[in-house]
Amino acid sequence: MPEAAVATRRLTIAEALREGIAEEMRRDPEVFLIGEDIGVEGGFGGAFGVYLGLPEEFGHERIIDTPISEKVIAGAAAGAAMLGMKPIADMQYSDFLFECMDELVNQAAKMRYMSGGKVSVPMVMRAPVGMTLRGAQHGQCPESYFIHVPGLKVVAPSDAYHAKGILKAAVRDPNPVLIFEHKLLYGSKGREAAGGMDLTAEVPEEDYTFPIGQAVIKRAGSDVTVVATHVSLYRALAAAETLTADGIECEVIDPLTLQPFDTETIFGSVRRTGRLVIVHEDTLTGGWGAEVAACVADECLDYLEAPIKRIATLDVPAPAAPVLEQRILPQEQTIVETIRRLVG
Amino acid sequence: MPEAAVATRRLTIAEALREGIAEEMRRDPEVFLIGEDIGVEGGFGGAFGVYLGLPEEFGHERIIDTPISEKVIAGAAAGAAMLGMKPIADMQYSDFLFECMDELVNQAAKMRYMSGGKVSVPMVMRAPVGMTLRGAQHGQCPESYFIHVPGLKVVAPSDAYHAKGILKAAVRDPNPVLIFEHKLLYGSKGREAAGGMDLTAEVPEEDYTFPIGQAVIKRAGSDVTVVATHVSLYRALAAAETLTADGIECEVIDPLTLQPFDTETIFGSVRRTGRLVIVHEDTLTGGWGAEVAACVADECLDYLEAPIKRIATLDVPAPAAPVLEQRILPQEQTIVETIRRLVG
Amino acid sequence: MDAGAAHLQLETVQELYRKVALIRRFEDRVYRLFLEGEIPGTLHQYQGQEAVAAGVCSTLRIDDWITSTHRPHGHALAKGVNTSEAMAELYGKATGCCGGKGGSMHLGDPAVGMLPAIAIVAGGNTIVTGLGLAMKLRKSDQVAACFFGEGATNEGAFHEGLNFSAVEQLPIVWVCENNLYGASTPYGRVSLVPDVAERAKVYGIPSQIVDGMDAVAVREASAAAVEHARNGGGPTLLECKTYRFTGHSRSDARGYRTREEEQEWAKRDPLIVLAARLDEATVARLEAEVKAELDEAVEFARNSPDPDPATALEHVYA
Amino acid sequence: MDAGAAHLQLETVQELYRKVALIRRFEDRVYRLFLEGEIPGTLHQYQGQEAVAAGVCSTLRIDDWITSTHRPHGHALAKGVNTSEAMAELYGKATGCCGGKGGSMHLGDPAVGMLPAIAIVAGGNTIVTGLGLAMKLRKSDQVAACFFGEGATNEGAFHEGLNFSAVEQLPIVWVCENNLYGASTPYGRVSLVPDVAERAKVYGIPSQIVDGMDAVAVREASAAAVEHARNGGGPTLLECKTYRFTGHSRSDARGYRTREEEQEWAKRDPLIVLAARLDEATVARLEAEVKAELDEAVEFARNSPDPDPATALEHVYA
Ligand SMILES: Cc1ncc(C[n+]2csc(CCOP(=O)(O)OP(=O)(O)O)c2C)c(N)n1
Ligand SMILES: Cc1ncc(C[n+]2csc(CCOP(=O)(O)OP(=O)(O)O)c2C)c(N)n1
Ligand SMILES: [Mg+2]
Ligand SMILES: [Mg+2]
Repeated sequence: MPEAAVATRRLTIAEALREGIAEEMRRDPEVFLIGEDIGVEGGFGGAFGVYLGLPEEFGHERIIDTPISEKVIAGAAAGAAMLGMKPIADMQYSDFLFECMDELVNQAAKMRYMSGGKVSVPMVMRAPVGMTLRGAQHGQCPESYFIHVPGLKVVAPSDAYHAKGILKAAVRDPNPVLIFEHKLLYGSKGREAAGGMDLTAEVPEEDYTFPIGQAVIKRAGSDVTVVATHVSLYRALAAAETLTADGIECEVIDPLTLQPFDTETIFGSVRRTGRLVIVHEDTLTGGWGAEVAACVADECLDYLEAPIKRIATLDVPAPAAPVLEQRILPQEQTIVETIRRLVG
Repeated sequence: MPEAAVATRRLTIAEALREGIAEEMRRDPEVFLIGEDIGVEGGFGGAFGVYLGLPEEFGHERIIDTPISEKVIAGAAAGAAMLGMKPIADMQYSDFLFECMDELVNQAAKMRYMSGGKVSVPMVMRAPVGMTLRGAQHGQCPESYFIHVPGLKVVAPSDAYHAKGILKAAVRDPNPVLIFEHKLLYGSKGREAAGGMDLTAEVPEEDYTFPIGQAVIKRAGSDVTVVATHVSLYRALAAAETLTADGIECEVIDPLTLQPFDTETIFGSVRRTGRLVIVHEDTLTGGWGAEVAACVADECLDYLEAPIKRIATLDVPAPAAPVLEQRILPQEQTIVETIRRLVG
Repeated sequence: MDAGAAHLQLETVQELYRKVALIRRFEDRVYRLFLEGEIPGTLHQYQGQEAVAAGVCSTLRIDDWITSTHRPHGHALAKGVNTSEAMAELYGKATGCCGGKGGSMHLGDPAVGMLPAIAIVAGGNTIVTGLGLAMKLRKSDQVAACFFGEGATNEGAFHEGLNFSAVEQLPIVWVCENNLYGASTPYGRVSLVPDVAERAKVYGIPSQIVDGMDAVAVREASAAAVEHARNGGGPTLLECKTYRFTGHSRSDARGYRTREEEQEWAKRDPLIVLAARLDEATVARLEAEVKAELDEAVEFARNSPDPDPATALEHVYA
Repeated sequence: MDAGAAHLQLETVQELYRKVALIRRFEDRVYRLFLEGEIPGTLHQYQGQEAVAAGVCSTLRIDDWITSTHRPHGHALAKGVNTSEAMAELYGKATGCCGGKGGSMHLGDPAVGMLPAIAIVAGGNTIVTGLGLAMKLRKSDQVAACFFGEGATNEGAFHEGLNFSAVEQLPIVWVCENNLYGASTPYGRVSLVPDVAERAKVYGIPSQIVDGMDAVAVREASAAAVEHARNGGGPTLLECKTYRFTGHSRSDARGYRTREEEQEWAKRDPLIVLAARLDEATVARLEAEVKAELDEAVEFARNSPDPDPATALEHVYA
């Protein structure tokens, strides 16, 4: 069990991802990296520095710096995966995924099915999400588009331990997996912006994976189930602390995987608490929270003691001005107040 | 009121759309058409013949046959709209929208907001949806991706009267509007495949529009609310007929607009019936039905006498073989049985 | 040419004729079966263009790969997809090469180096770079060929794929089938430069215009390009000038082109071009072989079971 | 050159100097304000490339349009976006040209013919075809200019946009700012053909390589291209060879290029190139004007109110 492993090191998500990538590249010569500005000498090591140091160990043959051609990044990753290789593709910002939707939605996701099961597409695509004052085209959380694509898996880790474990599981998964990471959670730089929380986690030295499709109960509680990812997860945890003063015990769940969703863990929790709040930084309408709410409204209706609430970014593009960005993001205070009303 | 107009003609959806387009082109010289194979002499008049005859009246200047370049189709439509023109863009199959997601999601949808309200994008994009034995890349119903994009409007008319009215409203709307039409509903060809129902509707000769954002109760009933679009709507109506024998009265609602959704009509109905079934041909997980279910589970929980049920295409890519396609599509029988269980 | 080479040459022409005839007769048969309601869905047929698929694929090994398009029947048969399984796939049968899940637009079989065809125009043009990249990274001597129409050259994917293949010097042969029309649209209306071969140059990719009605000419050009790629020389683009004898899809009345133009091209029918190099008896023998193969394929397809509806849920994920 | 023409020429050079200086001093000031924490978000700055924006926009009318990129400050000032409103937009203030909603990467103002900048690389390259199409359909004599980096030329959008503009003979000037790098990536690593101008030819679009450090040279080339477009001659591509003096974005240590290379280009600083054509007093006067304009802009931005948070919900739909 990973939890039982001796783990004394604390790593940031960026460090943990880097380590996970390096381990998988060592383990399997078929793993390679592809993306823009990931390995250029003197460059950035990817937009968030995750690849720094990797070219020194693995050379430039397995770390492919592409032209600014997202269709090729996704298409080449998918094509190489169809021949059995294990590409880890990089999208500098997840907003650019809209440039390669055909390759992801029409090709990578459907090829196994169209071939009657003869072709596998074991590719990984990493894509940073989240609003960081960069405006409408550099702040989206597009996870929800992809949960709607049969054939794709979608994960969204929020701490270093799970980020590394699920990345390694994704590399070994025979299906295309999209990994959405939040920019503010990579490391120390994001700490302040994310509310000062400790963004490191214990990460064992030993090889481990964390299964795709398994949610984690981050905090047990009996009054309300709160499902949240990324920065919203930390806000939900903070809200849960605040609410103990009200005598309200929140059960906070990190789903980790958005597709396939671990409905059993959520259903089990809701059947105990009778209340459900979903929090995500993706916009509200058509967000993944809707799917969770719909499943619960189907399977757990008789257990519900209160309406299902979704707290999400308001349905607007990301504005640049700080006051506007703060206005639309799901805030801790909103979570607190919503839960007070639900339970009160 | 459109309903009061003298209307003796019955048109197919293709005919009604053609008429609506022609009327708008006559009314406003800034309306133009753009797409692949829409106006070529001796050609098809678009993949489903909707544009046949229009070049004869309007000439080729306002009917622009493009290269096979979906990014340009969407981008040029958006750009021209930003200067105030009223493009009606054509996507031969909605599956190809994945080739121009950036233009739709990052540009057209966000430009008004990014500009602080200074730029309008009054474009229309028409896109046929639906499974017709053409396999994974020519049978999708991608409406749901677009309800998740703040700034876009999404409509899905199911009969000639509303198709024409909503198209004309879309052309006059200052926002980008995506019109999803079902291939099997265009006209006589689709009749058989769609189950033999009459696919014509009365369409008045007079100028009329049908408002975006307004649902229509196609059949009143007291026991269960059924929300469905396109072919699924006709299946739901047929199921409702069948269920009268069981003494079950279904209220069948055509939402017509998926974004902004007419939640008031749905809420009102659910508050009367206490039960909700949503049917769509788009796949289940993350489909627009989830959003409707989530809204109802938030706003109408106390009125619900039964779990909210969604009936949708199974979560798989579209297969080619007829038996497989039939297996995954939402069938009338499933609607009937689901409602029997809900009400029984 | 010495006797050995001449013999070899003759065998090659026979083999090419056999493939071209197989595709032609397959397509003609399929069209009839479609009209008779035996084959569901729609069809984009390959009559007229057979020399391209036959010529190119005759230079590929079974472990080389191809990507194909919405018009894949010819590519599939040329690359060696089992004729009966291809036919069964069109019928939507369980025994089809994709188990009935692919259908006409997604014919393919990885066992013979053909990905299920990609029906998004130019969709294969980015995917193929991944095939080439895998070959390069593995230091194998495999080659990938990407078939696409001239209409596909206006897609962004065409551009990104070519450029990346050049920069990475991938072992790819880009095979443009310029049949003058994309659906109803003449290429001259959507490109000011009539030769696709020109477009390759700005990526630093060598290119060549080939008589796409002559399988021997295609074979020769392809052999050189494949050899070049196999030896690490990087990509080549072949523009095969050709013509589809049928409509774009099964319901196309071809009002956008003239019967005269069609008749001109019909004179250069790839079967005629090849038959001129063979004696009548050989042609008759090859046609008989093809007919037998097709009779068997139709029988096989007809007698095959429909897929079990439950399998509709399989193969979404591994 | 007669006296009148010489005078005109001198006025032009002064005007160009003023614009280049305005952009340079604006960018330098913004950088300091950013480091001091007054300006939020991130920055992609334009120092070094000013001659391109200034030269091109000096040939455009206010009712001509431009599209811009993630690096838009220079384009905005050159096209005539109010300096104070541009500054306020960077501050995220209600008085910004986009009401604080756009920010650095989406500067623009339709009132002066600039769409909010598009921060998706090559994103403007399809949108601009719509601007050109609208102009053509309306039979206006407006022109649209599209700014993009050399890195953008590997996007599918570049290809689709150029081809369509050629086929439709749209009144577009394609302005490539080839500053040798796309983020950390040298163009030589992502294109085998070093000159973007080459790429235009396969679309049938005339192109020209221009000294992008010399605003007068840019102006001359642009004037001809704009004239050509205005008269219905269709698109032109100008490849302006230039250099960004700063990092790609504000946190870039520029480890991927040498200090020597930077010093070489610094010698060709567009300010130096222009100043050589003016006397010192004129330069001093222009610089003083610019400084006053910027002082005012910073004051304006500082003293402007934040947007009302409630406005976050406005302008999604009309
Ligand atoms: C991205 C995309 N756009 C449009 C289509 C519809 N379509 C299918 S085939 C075709 C024409 C293709 O022309 P070309 O590439 O020349 O191939 P050909 O049909 O001539 O073999 C079009 C427009 C498609 N399948 N995919
Ligand atoms: C579609 C897309 N891909 C990647 C990026 C990230 N990105 C922003 S600027 C840039 C480099 C652009 O290079 P170039 O076009 O040469 O413009 P320059 O920055 O040199 O002005 C990259 C990769 C983006 N904004 N959009
Ligand atoms: Mg063609
Ligand atoms: Mg550059």
